[in-house]
Amino acid sequence: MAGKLDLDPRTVRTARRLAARAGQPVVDLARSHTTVSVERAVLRLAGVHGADQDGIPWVNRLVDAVRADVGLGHGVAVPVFHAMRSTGVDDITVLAQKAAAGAVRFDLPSTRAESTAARRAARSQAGAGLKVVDRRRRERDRLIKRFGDPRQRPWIYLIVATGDIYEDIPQAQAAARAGADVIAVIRSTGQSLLDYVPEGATREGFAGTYATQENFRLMRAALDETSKELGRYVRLTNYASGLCMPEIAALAGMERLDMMLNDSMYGILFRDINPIRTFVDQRFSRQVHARAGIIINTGEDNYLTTADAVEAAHTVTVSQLLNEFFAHEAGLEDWQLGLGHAFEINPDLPESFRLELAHALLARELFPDAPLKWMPPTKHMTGDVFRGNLLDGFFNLVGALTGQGILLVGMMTEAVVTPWLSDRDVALQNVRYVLNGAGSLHEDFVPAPGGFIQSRAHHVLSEAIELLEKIVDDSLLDAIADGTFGIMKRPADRGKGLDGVAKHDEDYYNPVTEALEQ
Amino acid sequence: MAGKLDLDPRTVRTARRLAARAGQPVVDLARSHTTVSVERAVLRLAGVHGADQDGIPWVNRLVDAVRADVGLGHGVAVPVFHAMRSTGVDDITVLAQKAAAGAVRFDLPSTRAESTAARRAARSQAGAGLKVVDRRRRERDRLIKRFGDPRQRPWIYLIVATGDIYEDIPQAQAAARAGADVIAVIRSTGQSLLDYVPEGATREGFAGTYATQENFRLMRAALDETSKELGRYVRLTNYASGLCMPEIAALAGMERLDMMLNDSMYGILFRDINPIRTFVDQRFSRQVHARAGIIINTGEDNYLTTADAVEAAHTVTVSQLLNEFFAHEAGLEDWQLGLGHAFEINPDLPESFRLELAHALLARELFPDAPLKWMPPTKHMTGDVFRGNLLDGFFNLVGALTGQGILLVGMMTEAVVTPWLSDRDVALQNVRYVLNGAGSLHEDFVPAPGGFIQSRAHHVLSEAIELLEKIVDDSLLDAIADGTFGIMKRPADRGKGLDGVAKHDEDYYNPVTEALEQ
Amino acid sequence: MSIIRPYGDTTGDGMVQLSFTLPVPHDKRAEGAAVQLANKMGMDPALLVHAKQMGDGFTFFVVYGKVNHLVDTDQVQVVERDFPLLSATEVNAAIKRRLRRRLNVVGACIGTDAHTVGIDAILNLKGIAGEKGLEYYSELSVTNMGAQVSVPELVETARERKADAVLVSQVVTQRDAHLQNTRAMSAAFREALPVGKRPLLIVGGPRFDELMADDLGVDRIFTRGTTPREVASYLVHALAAGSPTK
Amino acid sequence: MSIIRPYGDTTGDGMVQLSFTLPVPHDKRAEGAAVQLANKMGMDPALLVHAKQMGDGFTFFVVYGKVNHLVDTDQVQVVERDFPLLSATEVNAAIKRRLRRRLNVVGACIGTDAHTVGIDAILNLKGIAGEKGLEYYSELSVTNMGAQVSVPELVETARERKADAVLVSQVVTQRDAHLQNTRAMSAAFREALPVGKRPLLIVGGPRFDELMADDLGVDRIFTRGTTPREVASYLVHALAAGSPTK
Ligand code: B12
Ligand code: B12
Ligand SMILES: Cc1ncc(COP(=O)(O)O)c(C=O)c1O
Ligand SMILES: Cc1ncc(COP(=O)(O)O)c(C=O)c1O
Repeated sequence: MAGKLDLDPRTVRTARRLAARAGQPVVDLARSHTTVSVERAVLRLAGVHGADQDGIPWVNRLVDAVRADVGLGHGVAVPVFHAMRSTGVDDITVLAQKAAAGAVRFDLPSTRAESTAARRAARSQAGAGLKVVDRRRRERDRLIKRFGDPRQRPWIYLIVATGDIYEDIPQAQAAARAGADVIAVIRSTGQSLLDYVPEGATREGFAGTYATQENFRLMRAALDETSKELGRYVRLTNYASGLCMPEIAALAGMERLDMMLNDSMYGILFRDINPIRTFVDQRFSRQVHARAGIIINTGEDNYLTTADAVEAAHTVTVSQLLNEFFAHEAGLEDWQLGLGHAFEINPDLPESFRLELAHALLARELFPDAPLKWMPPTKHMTGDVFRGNLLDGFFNLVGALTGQGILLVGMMTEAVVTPWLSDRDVALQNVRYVLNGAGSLHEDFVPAPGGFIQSRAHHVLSEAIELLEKIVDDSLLDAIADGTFGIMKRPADRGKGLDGVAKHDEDYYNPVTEALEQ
Repeated sequence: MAGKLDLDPRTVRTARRLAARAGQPVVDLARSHTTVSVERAVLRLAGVHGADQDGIPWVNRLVDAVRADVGLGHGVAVPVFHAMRSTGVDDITVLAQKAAAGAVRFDLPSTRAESTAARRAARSQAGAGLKVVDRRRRERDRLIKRFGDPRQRPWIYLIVATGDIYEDIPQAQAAARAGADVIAVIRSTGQSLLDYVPEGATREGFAGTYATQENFRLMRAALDETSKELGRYVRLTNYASGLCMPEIAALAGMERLDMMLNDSMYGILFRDINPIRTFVDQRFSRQVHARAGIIINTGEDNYLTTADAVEAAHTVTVSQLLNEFFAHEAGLEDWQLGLGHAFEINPDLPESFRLELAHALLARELFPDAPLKWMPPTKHMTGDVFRGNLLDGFFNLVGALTGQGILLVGMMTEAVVTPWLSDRDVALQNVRYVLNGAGSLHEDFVPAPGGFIQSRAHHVLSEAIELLEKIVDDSLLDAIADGTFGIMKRPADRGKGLDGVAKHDEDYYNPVTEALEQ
Repeated sequence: MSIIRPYGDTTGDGMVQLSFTLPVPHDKRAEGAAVQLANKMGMDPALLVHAKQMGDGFTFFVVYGKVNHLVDTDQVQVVERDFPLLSATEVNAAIKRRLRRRLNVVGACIGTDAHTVGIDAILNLKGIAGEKGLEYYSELSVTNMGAQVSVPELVETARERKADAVLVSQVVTQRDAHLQNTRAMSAAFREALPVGKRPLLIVGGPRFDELMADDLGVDRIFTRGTTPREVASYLVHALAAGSPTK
Repeated sequence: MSIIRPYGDTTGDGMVQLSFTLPVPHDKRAEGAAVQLANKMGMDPALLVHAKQMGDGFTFFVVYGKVNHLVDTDQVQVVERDFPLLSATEVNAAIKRRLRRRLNVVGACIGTDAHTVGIDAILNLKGIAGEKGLEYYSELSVTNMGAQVSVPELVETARERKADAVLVSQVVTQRDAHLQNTRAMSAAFREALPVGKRPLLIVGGPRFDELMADDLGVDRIFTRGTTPREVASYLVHALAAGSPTK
């Protein structure tokens, strides 16, 4: 596939080097801070589960209690395991319940020996959680071996979004039978701003279903059944995004989700979550994904719903380069990078289709080993469903011509409703037609040397480099504050969840990070 | 555009030579026969018009009377003009009326001088008709100069088919305003088998409107208005096909139609019209079209509705080569050859889209100077209108990628109804999207050397050559009798209209042929 | 349960999609008119999601919404296949046994309709959907008259060939051409031949309503997706079942 | 004439297209059920042109046909623009003249809805469709609270800023989220502030029904394709017309 754009490898190297320089300060920030959600993720891996009568997870109650007593800067692991030892409680969830009742007071170990003992206990308990994650990963490998991978690229990715896990399950199974390789369960509109992960099976989401450990488990089990029936491993996706991204990553690892929406800036830009909170949560969640063998999907497609897809094309490239840098830094490998981009150019624009090809091919050639997630038209979809299905067909064709790895299937009703059963069927038929009839057309697609497509790609890449230079000079946080991405202005000192961030004290200890960075 | 298939020019020359050899016997047949409709066409050009109370045109009554008295073999011109002189009637329509009433007896001039006089009179009167045709042609040239040609290729060709000329007119005007470059008024299902041309404005067709001189005039006038309004000359198409093909060609010439459906074998195969009748009528009608500057549209697309579009792909090529040979022989120039072909491969077939590209490109490169008429999917259209619009989009894309000259716009309701107003709007929007967004994509479309598309095209061409060799050996009439084209078996001694054919006597005289062959 | 409702993405939601054109230019009133129509059709709420003016005086609308009608599947009237589906061998055997002669079938596409693909699929050897056509059945004698056959010709041929069954195809439906032609055909047979001498009349085509047989004066209607075997089995059921001869 | 009918290709033909899913597997009975629904919707004849089973227990249908309902355009209820469309200069002048101070506008996307493109199009300088947003108007003081704003926050901010008008956007409509959120919002304002002190309440979003203002307890609803100028003109009409001060 590579080589159609005749990109200069030196230019590409420059772009990557600039992205690393632009990203490094943010990595440094992430390495020196923690958040309530990172700490809760540690405790979830260490075995805290369940919720109180109001649905607030015990893990939240526990972290809140520790924080109230000793702050977050030391990490919660040591105070918690120190308390386990001193109170003699040996079930960590029970400790959380007692803490919630005000029956435990947390402090830091006063001796080196106590401290070492607490760290050791924490390491061992959190390690048990990571072992579950490892087991799940092996299980996935085994099942893929047994059932097989999809026969074709791109993988076909379909959304279910009823809000009710028990409606979602049969719809997801039907979608898989109809050809979906990946099922994503969209989340309820409100969840990303909840600073806790809801518990149990849920039936009352708005335009999506809550991401809960139990919902994950139910859907994964259902899709395992369907995978067996179909002789093809059907992947499951959810969102490690929003205020609880680290915890959701941990739950995803423990319940064998296969892909997670996980972007370095999405929460900042589109949920107005504080930038620092996001970057800290991001790094941890990616470390977990790396360990769990989960493919991440980044969210550059979203920028093109608020910014213009032609004008802002280079911001997508910049963000992809940053996402790649952050991902590699967190330990993710190239095959795990479902970098996002989208077919969002105004279809009335002359040459719109060739512009889409240029952009999609640029992403393909910049990231030859990443699966790339190709997102369908949304912004320029209207209630004209006949036109909508046509646009989706041309979107599918770009996917096939440029070798995208994951094809999110567009719905003709995009501007109307969350997908109906029949919408998915019409959409899959569309994908099948295009892949079946024109899936190998890329062999005959050779952008004219120096022609429209090549020039456009080169131009976008040079704009991306210019922007990266500017970011290196000013800082990424400033760029975000200025509305560089998606025209959303998000200053570093504003946004939700900032109060959940703490700077590491010198003795900060996190057994999970420790294990993941080994 | 040429050169993408790497066709061997020698092979192409061989194919053309074989087509000429296969076609020549049929030309000889056509040159030595006449038909009632050829003779009526002559008289129409000579000025016979109107119809009796039952709607039977005077020209039919006149030819029938002549035939009853002296047969057709001498041509009607001499007996008619001889009778004009001997009866002293100087209005030819009046003569027809008298003849119909049995008040005139026709015979051949008995002296050489009378004969010369009759020929001279015939030449002059028929010449007046041809002058009208010439005037119309100059008028078209002038209007095209004034209003301009469509800005883009392919020209966009739309159908109206209400059955009522007064509903057709506003729909045609609306279609032109919405972007149609060519309007075709579909004929009522029954007309092709009528051995006369109905008269006047009509409102009661089934799935189409009668082709009458008055309907031609009304529609052309309406489109002239719209052309002016739009600053773009909107072309009008009808059918010189069926039992009255020569007359309709003459009427089209006199009413400035711009394109005519006119195929050498369509009537034989799909209307069960006698092969000899058809070939004789064909040659004359094409001579008229040549003179009138009318672009013909051939009907190869139809074969693929009864035969399989992959298996029978080479029969389309063979027929195109034959149509080309017959057309050139009749005096048509390359720019007048709207050779037909169609997007009719089963969309469920793997590589269906690339097969379509191969076939369409083969036609393009075999006939580089012909406009080529690209016909939309019909056979594999179903009541699933969402899928239908998608297929039409990919059909449009093939049209753009392979430089087709005339694009007949497909309708999502193909399998349901004759087009609704909204169907045309949806369809034009589809065309616009594809041409606007991907109209220049052909620059980047380079069939892989020796790859799927090239091999397929070479294969079809070699099958076409094989078939032509067989036809040269056996004769075209036998091939038609054997079901070679469209799997329809049509022996030369069967079919409708054979009784309207007559062999030329030695003194056969036709002032129109004479003029057209000068 | 026999009561069902349309399904968008949740059981019972009643959601449907509708599109149509109104002969009015696009403005708020036109949109209101579109919603009024949807309401009259039982859609409530009716969500107007697309409106586009075409030319001067027409607007195309797309509406989504919930219909409040219930569908009672118990009330559905269908022409169920009320005869067994036989193999070719069984068909031939039954005809031999009961008629003791070949069964004569005359087929045609009548009126000005020239769509022969459908009737050919039923009659010609080649058949359709992997099934051979009626010509393949040794005990059926098939005359396929082709397209654009006039009713008098058809009646004449049926008489000549002593047709047991006449099979007529009609594909063009504009201005109800198929209904008119079928009625003309059945009337002609009624007129030309006395009861008992009249062949079994069968029509087919993609847009017929199978329930209309009586109304059209024919014995049976076949529609979209018919296969030759179904037709052969019906012929046996109607002509070669019960009594030994017709 | 005020009575119209849908138009397929001939005046008065009444033709429409319909698609939907029924929760039944595909068979003849299912097709009959689909036709029954179309008939209940007033389509007669109803032509079932496509049926496709999806999974085990659902079938998708496409139906074409003639509806016999008449549409009476005189009966159509629409919220016509009952105020003049002003230029920015006129808007500013009117506010200056009548209020003698800047008019305070607070906007937000409430509930869990995070779709800000619509409200931003109305409020932000950039605007939409070539028109500048309300921030461009010198006599309007705009506070754009962004997305996922809770109702108490909104009320609080409106109070602080002495909002003359509160502009709320709602795009997500699944399970009637937009209606619920709007009702909650208007109720909170009614509770928090006495009549006369309460700001003008305006909601907007692509799927609202403009006729529901009373029902939702708001003063005005704007929907698909609204432009900032319309909103500005309405603000003048509602707040800076008539009397010199509010
Ligand atoms: C192929 C085709 C043609 C071919 C026909 C070739 C031929 N020799 O048959 C050609 C190109 C010649 C043609 C021409 C025209 N066509 Co045409 N054609 C079609 C097309 C694309 C497919 C029809 C078909 O072959 N279907 C496949 C067969 C197997 O299906 P079927 O006919 O339904 O048959 C099955 C059943 O219905 C049943 N059945 C059918 N008959 C019978 C009879 C009996 C006894 C039984 C038991 C069962 C049975 O069994 C069959 C097998 O399952 C359709 C569009 C479409 N996609 O449907 C338009 C279509 C039918 N044509 C149409 C029209 C208008 C025309 C023209 C009149 C246009 C014109 N004015 O020039 C011309 C003229 C034809 C004429 N005089 O009748 C319209 C009809 C509109 C309407 N509803 O009234 C259609 C729907 C296209 C459109 N939207 O405009 N056409
Ligand atoms: C852009 C977009 C997004 C962006 C939003 C970015 C942003 N900052 O706004 C992103 C990618 C973040 C997003 C996310 C989601 N989205 Co979204 N999104 C869209 C999309 C593609 C376009 C919406 C849009 O921007 N329209 C353009 C603006 C200008 O139009 P408008 O909103 O109608 O506004 C105009 C008028 O309505 C009016 N107006 C609007 N508000 C107001 C207010 C006032 C006071 C006034 C006077 C006028 C007014 O004036 C505006 C200008 O004319 C639509 C699909 C579509 N094509 O419509 C889906 C859509 C709205 N999204 C949808 C969903 C479900 C979601 C998610 C919930 C999915 C999920 N579970 O993850 C998420 C979460 C968002 C959340 N919590 O709310 C659904 C809603 C389904 C429904 N009907 O309930 C849609 C329809 C897509 C679909 N079919 O599933 N989305
Ligand atoms: C990276 C990412 N996270 C999350 C979401 C979904 O939003 P929410 O976090 O509100 O579920 C998206 C949007 O599709 C996304 O791209
Ligand atoms: C060459 C040609 N003639 C005529 C027709 C139309 O048929 P009829 O002659 O019945 O009008 C077609 C079909 O589209 C055609 O391709």
